[in-house]
Amino acid sequence: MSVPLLAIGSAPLALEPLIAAVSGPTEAAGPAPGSYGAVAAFLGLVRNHNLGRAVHYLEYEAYEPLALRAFEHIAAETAERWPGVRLALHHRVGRIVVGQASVAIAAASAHRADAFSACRYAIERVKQIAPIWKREFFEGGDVWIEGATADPGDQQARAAAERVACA
Amino acid sequence: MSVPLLAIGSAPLALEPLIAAVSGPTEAAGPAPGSYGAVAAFLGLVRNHNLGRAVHYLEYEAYEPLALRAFEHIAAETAERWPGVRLALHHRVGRIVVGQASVAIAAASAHRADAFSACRYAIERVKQIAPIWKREFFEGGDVWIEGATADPGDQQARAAAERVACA
Amino acid sequence: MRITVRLFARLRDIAGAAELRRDVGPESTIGTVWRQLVHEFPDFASYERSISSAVNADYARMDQAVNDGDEVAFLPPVSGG
Amino acid sequence: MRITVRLFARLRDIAGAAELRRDVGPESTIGTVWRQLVHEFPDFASYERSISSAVNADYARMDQAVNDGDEVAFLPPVSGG
Repeated sequence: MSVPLLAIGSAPLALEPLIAAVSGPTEAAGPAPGSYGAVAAFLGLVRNHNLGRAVHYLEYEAYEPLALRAFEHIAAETAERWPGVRLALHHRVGRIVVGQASVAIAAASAHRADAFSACRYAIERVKQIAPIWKREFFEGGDVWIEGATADPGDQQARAAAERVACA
Repeated sequence: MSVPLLAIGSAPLALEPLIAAVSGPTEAAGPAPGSYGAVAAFLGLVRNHNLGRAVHYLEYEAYEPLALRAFEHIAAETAERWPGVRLALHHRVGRIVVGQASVAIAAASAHRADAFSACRYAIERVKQIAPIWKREFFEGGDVWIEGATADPGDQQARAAAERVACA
Repeated sequence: MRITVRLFARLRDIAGAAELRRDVGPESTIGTVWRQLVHEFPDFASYERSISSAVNADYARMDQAVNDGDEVAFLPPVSGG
Repeated sequence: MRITVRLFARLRDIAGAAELRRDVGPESTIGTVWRQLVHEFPDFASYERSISSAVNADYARMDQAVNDGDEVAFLPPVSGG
């Protein structure tokens, strides 16, 4: 069973397949199996509260072809900043109930510092530039959540993500 | 299926049970299910190379009762520094071959910054104070790896771990 | 020339459609299309400073020219993750 | 009084045993036990500045007193993770 490194879809997310994808045997051009000493991973979960509202569920929508390009863009940035890191990034769309995952990320590296930084950087960049939107269905109503203006060329945003990644 | 938050043993490690343990329903005293928005996780893997040597496998040994106390100590430090974070930490002992995991950590939190910091802090502290040793069996010999002098009261070491955790 | 407009999230709600076909004049840019839509849907105006855009599923700037048959997407501030 | 000594990793290899029973004098500390072992196993001397210790599976300092029946552990620099 093998999953793509970058994906967007409506199926529930799990981390194990991403971890296997980044740390397992690689294609001929990649590093030898066993060259990774660390995997850092992240799951974003739907919380039962947001801004004081009792949340029932979220609905995510995406501009899927552009979201995949955004993920490729993020993977390329990560590879440029942390050479040797392999990144997997899956985002779920559709209705996601409290406690379930909306995003899963895994980053494998020879050493843990780069794995942690790359993983953290990736989730920051997803939030900055991926064309994905969530609508929050809470006790008493619903609202589109609007965060960052998506601009992959915004170097200030990219620098902020690197700072937060403790790079 | 439920696993303890802190454990040491010879069985292969997987991350999913730890993630379920930190992010799933909690005991009566804990936070309500669904209060976590982020899980950061870490897997330490046996690498095929170390210091230029071709590694065959590692053998880990531990002073198990003290190692569990060390994990409790690390969990308490984490809870003190990042209130609301729930931590799971499992370490494997015995022979571990290249590509397999020696340590697995998961940290759940309302928000991702604390989850990442707590997870990173925990692995740093494991390396600093847990009474666990690895013997490296490489091409042509074997050697005990000796790292840090284990002193849970060393505040400089603790501060260094917090710094690395980007706290 | 004729283009397809893709709208997402609240922009889609305001317009009442995820996809529109619109005729635009020659030498139009993405910005031209946007201003035409603001005229049609006045509530779009509040996104003036926060909108971003794509052409044929690739990020694009507002001054980029559009061609016949292009798919032009307008992205309100994103909230993935 | 009689104590159990637990040794790990290379200390265990040097001593050729994971566990020793040793008699120690009254008012002995962990440090006393350690010096006795260094006398017995001269190669332990190189750990003088890097050793840490535990009594009855809890971290302890070298000046802590030991009691009859205690389990005293010596921990060379650790390398878990």
